[in-house]
Amino acid sequence: MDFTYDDEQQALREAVRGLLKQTYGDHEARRQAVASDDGFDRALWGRLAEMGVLGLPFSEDDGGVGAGPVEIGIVCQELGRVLAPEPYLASVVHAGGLVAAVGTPEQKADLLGRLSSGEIVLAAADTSPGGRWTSRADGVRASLDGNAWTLDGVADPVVGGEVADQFVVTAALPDDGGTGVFVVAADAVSRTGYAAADLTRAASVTFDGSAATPLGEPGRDLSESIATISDLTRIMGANQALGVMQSQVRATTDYLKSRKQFGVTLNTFQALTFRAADMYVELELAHSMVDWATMTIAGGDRDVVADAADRVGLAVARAGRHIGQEAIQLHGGIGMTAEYAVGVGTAHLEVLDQWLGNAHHHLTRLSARVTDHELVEAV
Amino acid sequence: MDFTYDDEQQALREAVRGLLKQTYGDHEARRQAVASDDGFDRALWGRLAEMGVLGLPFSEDDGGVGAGPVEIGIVCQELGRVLAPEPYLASVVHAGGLVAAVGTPEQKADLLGRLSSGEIVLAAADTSPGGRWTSRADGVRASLDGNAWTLDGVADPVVGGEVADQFVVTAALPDDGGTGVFVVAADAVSRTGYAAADLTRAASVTFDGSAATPLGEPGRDLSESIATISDLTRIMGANQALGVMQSQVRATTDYLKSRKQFGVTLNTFQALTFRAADMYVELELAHSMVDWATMTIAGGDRDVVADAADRVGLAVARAGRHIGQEAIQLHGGIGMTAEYAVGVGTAHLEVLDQWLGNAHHHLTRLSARVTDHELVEAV
Amino acid sequence: MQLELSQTDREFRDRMREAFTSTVPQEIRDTVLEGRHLTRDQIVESQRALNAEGLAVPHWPVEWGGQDWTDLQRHLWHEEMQRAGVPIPLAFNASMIGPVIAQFGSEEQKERFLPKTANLDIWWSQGFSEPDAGSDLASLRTTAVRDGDDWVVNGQKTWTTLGQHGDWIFTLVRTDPEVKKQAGISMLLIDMTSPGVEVRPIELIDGGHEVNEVWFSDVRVPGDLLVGEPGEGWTIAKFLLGNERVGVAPVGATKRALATLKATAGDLMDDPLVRARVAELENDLLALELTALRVVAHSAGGEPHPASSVLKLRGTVLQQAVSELALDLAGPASLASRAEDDSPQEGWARRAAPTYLNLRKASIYGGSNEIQRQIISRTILGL
Amino acid sequence: MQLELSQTDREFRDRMREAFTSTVPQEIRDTVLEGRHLTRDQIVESQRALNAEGLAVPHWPVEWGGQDWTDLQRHLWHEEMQRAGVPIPLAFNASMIGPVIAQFGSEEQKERFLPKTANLDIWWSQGFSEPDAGSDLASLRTTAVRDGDDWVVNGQKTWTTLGQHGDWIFTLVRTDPEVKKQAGISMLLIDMTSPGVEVRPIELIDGGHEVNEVWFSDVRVPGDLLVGEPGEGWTIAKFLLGNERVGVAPVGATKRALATLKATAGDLMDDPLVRARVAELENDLLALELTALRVVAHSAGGEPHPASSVLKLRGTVLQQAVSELALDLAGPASLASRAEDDSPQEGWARRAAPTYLNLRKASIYGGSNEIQRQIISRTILGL
Repeated sequence: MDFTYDDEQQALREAVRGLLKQTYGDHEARRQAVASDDGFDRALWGRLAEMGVLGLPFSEDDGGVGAGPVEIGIVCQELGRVLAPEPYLASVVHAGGLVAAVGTPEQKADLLGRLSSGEIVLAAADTSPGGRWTSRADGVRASLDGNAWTLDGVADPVVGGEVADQFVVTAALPDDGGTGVFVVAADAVSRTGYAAADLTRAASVTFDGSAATPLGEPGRDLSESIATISDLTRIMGANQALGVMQSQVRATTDYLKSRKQFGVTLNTFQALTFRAADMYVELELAHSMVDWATMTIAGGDRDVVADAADRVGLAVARAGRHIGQEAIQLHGGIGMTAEYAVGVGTAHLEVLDQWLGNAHHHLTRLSARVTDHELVEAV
Repeated sequence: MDFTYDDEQQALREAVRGLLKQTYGDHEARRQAVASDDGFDRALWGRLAEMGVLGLPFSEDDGGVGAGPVEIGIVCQELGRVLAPEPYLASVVHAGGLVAAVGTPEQKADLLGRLSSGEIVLAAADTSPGGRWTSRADGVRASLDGNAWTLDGVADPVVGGEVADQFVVTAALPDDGGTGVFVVAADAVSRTGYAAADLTRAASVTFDGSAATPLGEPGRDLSESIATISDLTRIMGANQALGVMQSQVRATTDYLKSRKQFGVTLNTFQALTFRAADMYVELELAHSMVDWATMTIAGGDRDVVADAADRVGLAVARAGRHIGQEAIQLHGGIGMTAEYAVGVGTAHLEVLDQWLGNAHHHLTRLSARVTDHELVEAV
Repeated sequence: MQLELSQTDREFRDRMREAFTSTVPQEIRDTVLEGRHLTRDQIVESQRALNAEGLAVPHWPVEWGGQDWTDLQRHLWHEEMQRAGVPIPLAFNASMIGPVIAQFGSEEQKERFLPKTANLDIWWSQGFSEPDAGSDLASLRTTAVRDGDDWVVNGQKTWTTLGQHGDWIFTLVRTDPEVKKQAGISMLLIDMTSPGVEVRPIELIDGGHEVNEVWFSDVRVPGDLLVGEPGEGWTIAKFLLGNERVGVAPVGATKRALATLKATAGDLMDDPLVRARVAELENDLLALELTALRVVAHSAGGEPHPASSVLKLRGTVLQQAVSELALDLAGPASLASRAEDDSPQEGWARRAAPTYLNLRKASIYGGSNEIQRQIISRTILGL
Repeated sequence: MQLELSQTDREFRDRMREAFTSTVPQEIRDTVLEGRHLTRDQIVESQRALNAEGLAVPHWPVEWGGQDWTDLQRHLWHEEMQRAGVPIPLAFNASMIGPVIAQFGSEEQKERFLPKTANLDIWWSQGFSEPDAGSDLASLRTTAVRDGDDWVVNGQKTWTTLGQHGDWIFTLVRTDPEVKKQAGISMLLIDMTSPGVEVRPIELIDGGHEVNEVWFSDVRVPGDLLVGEPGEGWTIAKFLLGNERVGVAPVGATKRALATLKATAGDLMDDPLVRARVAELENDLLALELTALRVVAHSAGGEPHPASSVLKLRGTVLQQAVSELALDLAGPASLASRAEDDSPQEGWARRAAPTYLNLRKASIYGGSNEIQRQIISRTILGL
């Protein structure tokens, strides 16, 4: 039982923070990055690859560095702090995680090696239009003709899908055979990119007889692994949200200390400082849940991780909504503007939750299990 | 569409308020009344009879004064303002209401006449131990032997049951024949009185072959009427809760203006005055709902009244909990003491809700109907 | 006390219901009902159609196009308008500067401006807030200095809603820097085509261009465009901001939004947690609507009822809460918020996140909820 | 970072689990687990049993009965105790005056008081709050005037929890009225059987007699019963109030209460709205527990972690929220709160309303939640 980072982890955090500060130290740089064609900073992506950050979760055999969940969490927190639009969660954690979980050794070495080096960007296509967080593919169907697999259907939103070189697609297998995972090259699909409310990019991807390569043993139902990788992504998304919330609380506190109204700084008004205190309470409680959920991953028990994903998902969704709303409210009008980071952070928190699982979703799942245990055990 | 009281209604309010102020102008008097054998002030009850307040809801033919729901609501609000422990809701509104709804002309003239004159106290026995707000009797069974009806079972809580001379009992009819309503004399039952958390009294009443007289036509299922009278009682209970909440907001405001801490009065602290403002917001919104629900009664449509009872029940339960909790919190330690009215008011609000229907109950019923309409129409 | 509308009011309501659907084109009303953005032309077209029927500015003096309605009738007018999806007449014209000119303006100003204001021939903008004068409006710094018959205006306004469409702007300026801060303020009407007026867009977090900065550099304003007396600006501003008893909270529009959400939510309406959330919101909206009716019934003599702050406070909270529910029901589909119309995601789901973000303003603009709490605690509770 | 307990700590926890159930009688533990009231004798019996095993005052110096445990071990001790339904050792003895005497007391005071304090041979009461000195403790008015070697005490204390059982009371008194208000305060130990000490019960809204007023009329207190130096009382009080890093929030007890409620709620647990409310509370409690562990892990050198205020604030809110849920599940049965044990209503339901009312104190006593917010905003956020 230890909630502290070791020296190497601290060093990783500082290195990543330093790099991100060079790029996104000023919110204006973020605005330019999301307005660019790619929607993020390719140069930064390259430097993340050089630092080994893109290969963090993958084994050295696969071209990665074999770090643990705590390290990946640190990176996500730092990305969140500056609202970095890089598709790290989508490409490395989610799509890369799927490849690492179900791919053959050759597939892993190939795809994850090129992902880690920054050569290709992956995106996971696992959600159908109107779909809601399921590991059973319902929008894309796989067909087998001889040895050739093809996919048909639509996936949307595919986060990172606008720039992906390869898609990692969950698709319904023939004859109700469950859900498989396939790799599809970008030139085999048609896609329409768009920006989400936080200006990060996603795409609608249409598969129309698109040639596909099964990941791992062809035709096997992989929905368990798909669910676990979604849970891991949820937990890493919570790390990212934690970084956003930390920045929002800090920005709000700084603003209250500096902004004057009625001839005095805003921290003269007790009603406002108490609300900042409540933001801090939410932040710290969510922080504990994020650390805890991240630590559960090392245990390697699917069910424990699934439970942790729901718990941290609910916690950051609640905290994020509270903090995101209060951050804007305590800033007043300036919090509504795109040129100021705080409102964009609120948008980013919502996008993370609606993408990875919102409070309603996680609460529903936790409610279903509530009579299965007497007490929730933290350790 | 008119939310104002006419002159007669204003006069009624002032008369009742004046009378109650004589008795309960000081909270100490209320403490003594609830500590007395009866648990309320018999002399006040007599004066309420003389003023016609006990006969307010009943027709002149039955010895009452035939006033409308707005007038009864006014009385309940005033009773709530001083936390009067008199069993008006239980005896007049609920038990008397049942008699008026289902009794024969002779039964009404007899029972309601004596109730209006203060000669007898009635109590409605309609809840089984552990039971939750149902118009279908589940704790007391009626049996017919020749022409003689008898009752068996337990009703608890029976509000006002400790002092009742006659019980108005809902009981399951033989052969799944629905629920009937019976009158049972106090000497035909055994009862154990107790105080609720607000120190008003109730009783556990055991029927053991107790001789009973059917109200109205014997053997008919009266559950519809029972439900409607419960709805009416819920709405009048909401009026009473409104009176309590008004007193709590006033007491809290006065306290903030007068109590000193750190050398200044508490209203210097913006975090506290803003919370008082939020209490006022809750109060005013609940007030509107109470007025509205009371006015729906005149229309005479059972379903409309049932809907209004759920809506106002939910509203006062939410507002009452907020206001009751904040009233204590903003008073600090003194709000916790029995000698100070504010904490007792919080207890009274909870007793009203748990007796007549709490937020969970009303929300569940409203949720069941939520797709039956497009919009909720106020008028 | 009675719940039913009188015969007269019932007929009035029926007349409104009928008038709104027949007067304003379906296309415009659908745009409102589905939460899409209106164009300038649609807003103008709608208001002119209303004005032709005497429905644009009923609360104005009768001689300038008003109707001699009761407060309750004005309430019914306002609610039915929202219910039908009719755009509310432009607030800057109908609720703000129109009543101000009618009350404080010279005869010349009335004749020159009121008819065009009612008909939206002039689109007015509001020039009150400044970068360092938000909630503390009285600390504004934009100056107007006398030069002959003219005033010369310098300074910056901000949060000017729809200023990009503005023809004229009513502006609070400091005409006397010597006196106590409220006393030195005046109201000027400024033609936005005047040399030295510059409007710069502010991009909001929902991606929309809704507010602006307005810069004044040596803008010359003829002396007859000052409303009331020099130094009377603060009084006028208070009149303007406290003028409305009807329509303080967007009750009808929020009810409508929730009803639409219920209809579009599909299977999600089978979920007990969703049903409970909707039922709770419907109940809160009912309480709000009834409170609006009580305020209307009690207000007399043109003084704003203090409970207006209750309406503003709770009204914005509920408006925001409905948008939160929409976002949660939209789920992953809400990510497609800036996708084009050919997106496979449904329109309501695509609009959910921008609407949620946009409505954060509701508790900030026009007197933040903190200001409303202060009004309640001071004015009503005496704290 | 790692989640698992070390081998040592796992063994420690198992040892605690075993010790608590074997040391303290089942009857006492059931009383706690079912939320019934403990008698004075039960509290004394339990603490003596713990003390005999070295489990009553582990955070004291080792020479006075403490254990050289890590903060995490103290946390585990505290949580397992609550989980087993063992009454927490009397806070006035174990957490308050014991550590104070060990830190500030004379050798004579230590020898005289510490063993009896650990063993609950002396029942201590706390004499801090006064009618006009609640959150603003430093404005206290009870005076102690030097007379020879003695102090003569006059004044009134209030909110003295369980003062009716008290043998001795540790009291903040004003010994120097001339200096700045914090500087003139000292701490005296007063024998409650002394002439002139009067304890008057305060009845609370739950009907319980839990707090008292304590009146001092010319009470003579020997000079050697002053702790530390004259004027050092404020420093000592701050030490006392900020002493605890472990057990600031009643996590284990609240978890236990919720688990018990789930088990007793029967069919109501099939209700989706009830399930959701329980699930949400369980999640909030998990976050609280983990935060307590983080605070324990980070605190070093005896300084209280500033996030203690987070624990106190959220801990009381959740304790209260569980009691609200219990009340709502009890429904009409909760009216029987003062019925005798032969009532046909279930015990948990009868206790629901008094417990709900009693727990309103949790956010008031011992530093109200407003004080905690102030600590957070000032100390942590620098506002």
